Amino acid sequence: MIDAIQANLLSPAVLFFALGLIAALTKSDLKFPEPLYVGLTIYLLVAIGFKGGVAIAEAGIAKVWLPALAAMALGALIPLWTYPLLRFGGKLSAVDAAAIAAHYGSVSAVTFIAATNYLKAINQPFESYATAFLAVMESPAILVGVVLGKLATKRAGEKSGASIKTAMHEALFGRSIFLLVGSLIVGSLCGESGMAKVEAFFVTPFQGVLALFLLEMGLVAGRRLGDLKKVGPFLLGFGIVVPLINGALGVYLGKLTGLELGGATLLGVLSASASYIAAPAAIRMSLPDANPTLYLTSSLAITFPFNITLGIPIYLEIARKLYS
Amino acid sequence: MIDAIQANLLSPAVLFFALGLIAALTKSDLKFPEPLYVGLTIYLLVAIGFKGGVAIAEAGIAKVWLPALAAMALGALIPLWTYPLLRFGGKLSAVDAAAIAAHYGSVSAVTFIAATNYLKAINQPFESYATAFLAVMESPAILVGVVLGKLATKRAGEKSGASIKTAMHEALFGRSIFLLVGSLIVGSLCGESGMAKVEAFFVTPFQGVLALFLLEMGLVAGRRLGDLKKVGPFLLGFGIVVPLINGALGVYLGKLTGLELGGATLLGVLSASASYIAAPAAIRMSLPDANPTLYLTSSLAITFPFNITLGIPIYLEIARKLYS
Amino acid sequence: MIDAIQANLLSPAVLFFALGLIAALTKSDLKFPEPLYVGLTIYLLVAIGFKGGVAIAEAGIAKVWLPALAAMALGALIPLWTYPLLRFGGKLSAVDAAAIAAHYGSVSAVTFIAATNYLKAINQPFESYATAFLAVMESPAILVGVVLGKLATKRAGEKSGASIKTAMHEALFGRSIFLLVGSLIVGSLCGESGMAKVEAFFVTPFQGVLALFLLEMGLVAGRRLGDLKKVGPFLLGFGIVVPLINGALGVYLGKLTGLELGGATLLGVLSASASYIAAPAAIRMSLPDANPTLYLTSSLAITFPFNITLGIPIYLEIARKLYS
Amino acid sequence: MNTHPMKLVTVICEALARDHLTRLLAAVGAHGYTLFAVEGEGSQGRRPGDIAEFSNIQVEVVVQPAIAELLLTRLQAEFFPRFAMIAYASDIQVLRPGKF
Amino acid sequence: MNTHPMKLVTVICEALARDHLTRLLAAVGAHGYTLFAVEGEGSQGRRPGDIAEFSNIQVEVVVQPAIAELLLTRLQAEFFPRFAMIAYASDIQVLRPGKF
Amino acid sequence: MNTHPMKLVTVICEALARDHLTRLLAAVGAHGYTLFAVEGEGSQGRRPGDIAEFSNIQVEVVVQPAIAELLLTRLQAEFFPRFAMIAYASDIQVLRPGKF
Ligand SMILES: Nc1ncnc2c1ncn2[C@@H]1O[C@H](COP(=O)(O)O)[C@@H](O)[C@H]1O
Ligand SMILES: Nc1ncnc2c1ncn2[C@@H]1O[C@H](COP(=O)(O)O)[C@@H](O)[C@H]1O
Ligand SMILES: Nc1ncnc2c1ncn2[C@@H]1O[C@H](COP(=O)(O)O)[C@@H](O)[C@H]1O
Ligand code: NA
Ligand code: NA
Ligand code: NA
Repeated sequence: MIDAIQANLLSPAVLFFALGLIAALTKSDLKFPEPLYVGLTIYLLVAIGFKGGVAIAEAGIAKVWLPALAAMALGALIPLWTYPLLRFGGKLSAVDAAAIAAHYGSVSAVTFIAATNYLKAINQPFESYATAFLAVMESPAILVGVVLGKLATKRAGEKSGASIKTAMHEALFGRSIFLLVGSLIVGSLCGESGMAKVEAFFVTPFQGVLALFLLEMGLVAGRRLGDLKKVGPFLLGFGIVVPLINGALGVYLGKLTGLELGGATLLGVLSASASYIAAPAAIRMSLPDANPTLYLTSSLAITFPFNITLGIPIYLEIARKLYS
Repeated sequence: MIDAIQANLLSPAVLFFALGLIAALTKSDLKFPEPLYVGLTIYLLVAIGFKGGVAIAEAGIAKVWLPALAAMALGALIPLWTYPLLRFGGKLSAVDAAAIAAHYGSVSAVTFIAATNYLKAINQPFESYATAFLAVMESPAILVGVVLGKLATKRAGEKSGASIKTAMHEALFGRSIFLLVGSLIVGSLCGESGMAKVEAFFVTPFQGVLALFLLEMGLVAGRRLGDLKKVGPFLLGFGIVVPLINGALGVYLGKLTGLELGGATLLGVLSASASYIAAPAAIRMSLPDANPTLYLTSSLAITFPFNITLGIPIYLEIARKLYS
Repeated sequence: MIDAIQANLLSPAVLFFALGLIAALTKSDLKFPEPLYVGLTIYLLVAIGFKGGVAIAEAGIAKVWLPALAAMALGALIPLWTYPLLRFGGKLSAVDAAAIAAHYGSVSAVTFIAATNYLKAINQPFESYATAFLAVMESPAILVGVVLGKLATKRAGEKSGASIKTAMHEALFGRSIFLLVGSLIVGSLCGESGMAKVEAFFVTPFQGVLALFLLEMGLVAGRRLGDLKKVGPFLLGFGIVVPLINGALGVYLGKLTGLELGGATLLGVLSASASYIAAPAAIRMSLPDANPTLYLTSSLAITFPFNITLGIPIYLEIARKLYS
Repeated sequence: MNTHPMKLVTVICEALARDHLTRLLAAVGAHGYTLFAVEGEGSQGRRPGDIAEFSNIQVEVVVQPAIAELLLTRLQAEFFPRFAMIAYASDIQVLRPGKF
Repeated sequence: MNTHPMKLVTVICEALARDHLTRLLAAVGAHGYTLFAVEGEGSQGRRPGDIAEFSNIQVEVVVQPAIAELLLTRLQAEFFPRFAMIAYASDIQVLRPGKF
Repeated sequence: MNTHPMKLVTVICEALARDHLTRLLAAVGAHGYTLFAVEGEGSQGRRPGDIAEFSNIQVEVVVQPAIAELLLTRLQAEFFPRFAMIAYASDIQVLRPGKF
């Protein structure tokens, strides 16, 4: 396992992530302008979606639907067990507990992408259609979290239906989910012949683009590190232990639903990851009373760096144990 | 022909275009920031220009000048037959008729690029120096259109000379024509040895970049679809039938001037395409009384999608008929 | 030598630079939006840094430290001989002389990158770890220049210590030096196995990206050409003759410290190049009384174009003489 | 020349509020608005502007005084409690009063 | 402190008018201007700001009251009929009146 | 509705002055600021805005009148001699005076 972790830590992607963290901590004036961030995000989502779609076309929907359904269910269930933990274990307010729970049920596309890269780097085969799980796991947890938050708070004279509708719209039609699902469909329509045409842009340089993007993510996460003291020790532990548990759950469910070792690892990674773009946007609109410092810091400054560096090789190790 | 159309419809480029249309229609918040749009445009124009220049250096100017001259003449003549059609057939005001005629005489670089991509995908050889026709066909129609509009309107106390000069400047020194012609010259000076150096950036990933760009063009065109009802049934028909006629004219002229099947198809595509960046900018400045909704909607929301999806394979089919 | 110069002048990179100059001179509305400029800069610095780091890991620090130290010393010494020349030969004010001296001691990363590209194009091998010299030569001259300027001016009641600290911070933690040094370290930690992963993004398309970037640099330099008359004939001569002297010094020092012909050429290029981003930023903050028109025009509109077109092949020729 | 007094209302708020805000502008009867991305710092921390979802927008709207009042009232009631934002009004002079 | 009254004229218009506008500013005697890209919505529809040629700019110029008047008059005569735009003036206080 | 008079201070300056300026804003007691990139032209030439290091920023800060005065005084003393810039104050009306 030490080997697996070291291989990950010395990959360009993770080292550039560390460089971004250092830039933020040393207050270097390095920053990525927003259009560059958007461009890199669009590229990564379209590339991973397209590749996943081609893989679905190859594998056939028959192989994909069961683990995809399981992934969705897992996403919806994670908030149900993390909410009471946050509420009673962490003594957080109901709305904050619901908000954080939603983030940990939802997923981080970049963590997923980094994991596929890691598996490729160490020559561990995996089911490319796992991107489908990424696509279906983003929304359910957000909806569950918003419902939890609304039930728990019920502000005087407020119609919680409207908030849930807002969250649903954000969760289903937000740009990241749209790009991912759309590219997945495009990829599945094109198949291998379409892939041949765009491979040189969407596949060959992919790892390098990811490394550059993780430099920016290091900057973004690093700027949040200053808030660590505001979230307290409970959330710090939560942000590391809960992903480990969810990761193991995901791997196990992957095995149950017939995935190979690689695919199960990826389902573990998804389950362990916490959203830091789609969920914050939806929660901000639907549960405005929840404190963004809490959910953003835990998902972006604790769980994201943990998964990128140590988490991914650990989930693989768990899968190896389970499959051996 | 059904096969040719289907091959086009299932290519990544066209499917991403459709995805962009859907994003606009479902009011997804997906959008490309302006610098990303500019970056993609610069890349596409420089790449196609450079490639075309290298091809001219290979083929020799002797082969290029005659069809290039024919292309220019064709661009200048199209407004002369479409203007009366718009004016009397469509009962449009003189200035609107002139403006729209200018757009259909001028060309769309993206349509041309998509056509070269399509030909490459189906292994149909073509003369790479056809980019020269793209370069020379952008401006003449705009000048003719502005003159037509000025003659027809003559506002009290206005010096139409100034407007024509403005249009000329826009048409000749606007950034797109400058980039295209400049890169063409650079390419023709570098030749194959220069190409070897930059091929991995300007050629290999080109098709993928185009697919990504067409996603954005789908968004842009899709936002205009709401204006379709404002332009009325005449322009709707005009935007589809006139490209078919111009396309056939272009193919025929290509054969006359000695092009092969592939090059004639591309001349047909250019002839059929309508400008939606250079012409609108020039017309807006020179014929401010023309209604942008009419010329933008017909070129961007009718003709551009038609050409990208159905038109290109149809012009190829016409060429095949003519050459068989 | 004529051959070497011609090979350089007909390369895509230099021709696109010329195209940018022409665009600026003809007042074309072509421009690169700032985020695109930033994106290209980040890419180039990260790519060159990473590649250099991998090369250091291969070569071992033992080979690198001596010429790197020499490079640093050279950077620090150049202002000491150019300052009196500017002050007494050019009759410039003390603060302007110090500012310009700082620019010519510091370096231009783009000139360095263009030189590596040129060497690669003509199949002249060079030590890839020369990027380390680029990294260490940016700051020393700036510090020396600021000290010179402060000693010479000493405004009433001003603490020159603060200014030097500001300059030091700019020079050491500015984004370009941070990216370069950071990527160098990342590259040296990853080594060849990391390179294999990101090569398709950071190496293969590099030359093409550089060509596109030089188009923008042509625009930037071209906009400064109008200021040439403001700087007078002395600076015009200075901007060409001093690089030739510094270039020869650099090549000679490279030979002394054991570099091969290629590496010595690159050290010559660095020594000859003048900074136009890092130094201006630092000098603007630390020597606000210095006139930006003087130092920006000479480094950006005289020395930079000279080096890109003629200088680089000349420094190679000097090296060839010295090594033959 | 004949200028007419009008009110300019400026809103600086987190970008996520964009759709809500443009809908409110239409609801109170504004005939147009202008919008751009900004960075900022305020009581709810720093917003660095590299990720659209976490950054700010500035919205400027020219309206008649009565509409400005209505707009500010509704902003105070519906937006201030939910969003990181500031809003202010100022006096301007326009040429075509009928346009606003 | 000694501040001096001056006028700020703000113009929001389609980006294509840029060169015309900066030439007009020079012609009426403004000593400088500031410019940035904006999105907007108005009587001539929505301008989403992803294609420079179809989008808006906001131009701000600090001038003496007499020049503001002249500028607005010429904008009304020469620009309002041709371009999608709005323009307004407001009162500001500056420190170095000689600069404007 | 109950609006309160406040001052808006606008600073347009070369981007390099950014850190100095935000430190000054904190020092005089401003509770926040808003910032964006702009192009411009003035007595020190044209700033085209494609290279961040050579371009301009516009900073807007809402403060109480006394702080506006202090800010302008210090800008005049410490910034005007060093940087290409302009600064001006204007009157605005806000709803939550305690915020500024
Ligand atoms: N005093 C101020 N002057 C100018 N802008 C401000 C001020 N206070 C807040 N802002 C802007 O309003 C946004 C939200 O403010 P806040 O809710 O205080 O965090 C900030 O990010 C700034 O862009
Ligand atoms: N009432 C308004 N308030 C603020 N900006 C406006 C207003 N009306 C128009 N604009 C801006 O001016 C541009 C042109 O307006 P119009 O000519 O009405 O389409 C719009 O795209 C907006 O950016
Ligand atoms: N009269 C003016 N109106 C608006 N902005 C100005 C004016 N003068 C200068 N500026 C802005 O302030 C910056 C610095 O001005 P200057 O120091 O005069 O070069 C310019 O680049 C413009 O962005
Ligand atoms: Na999760
Ligand atoms: Na045409
Ligand atoms: Na140097």
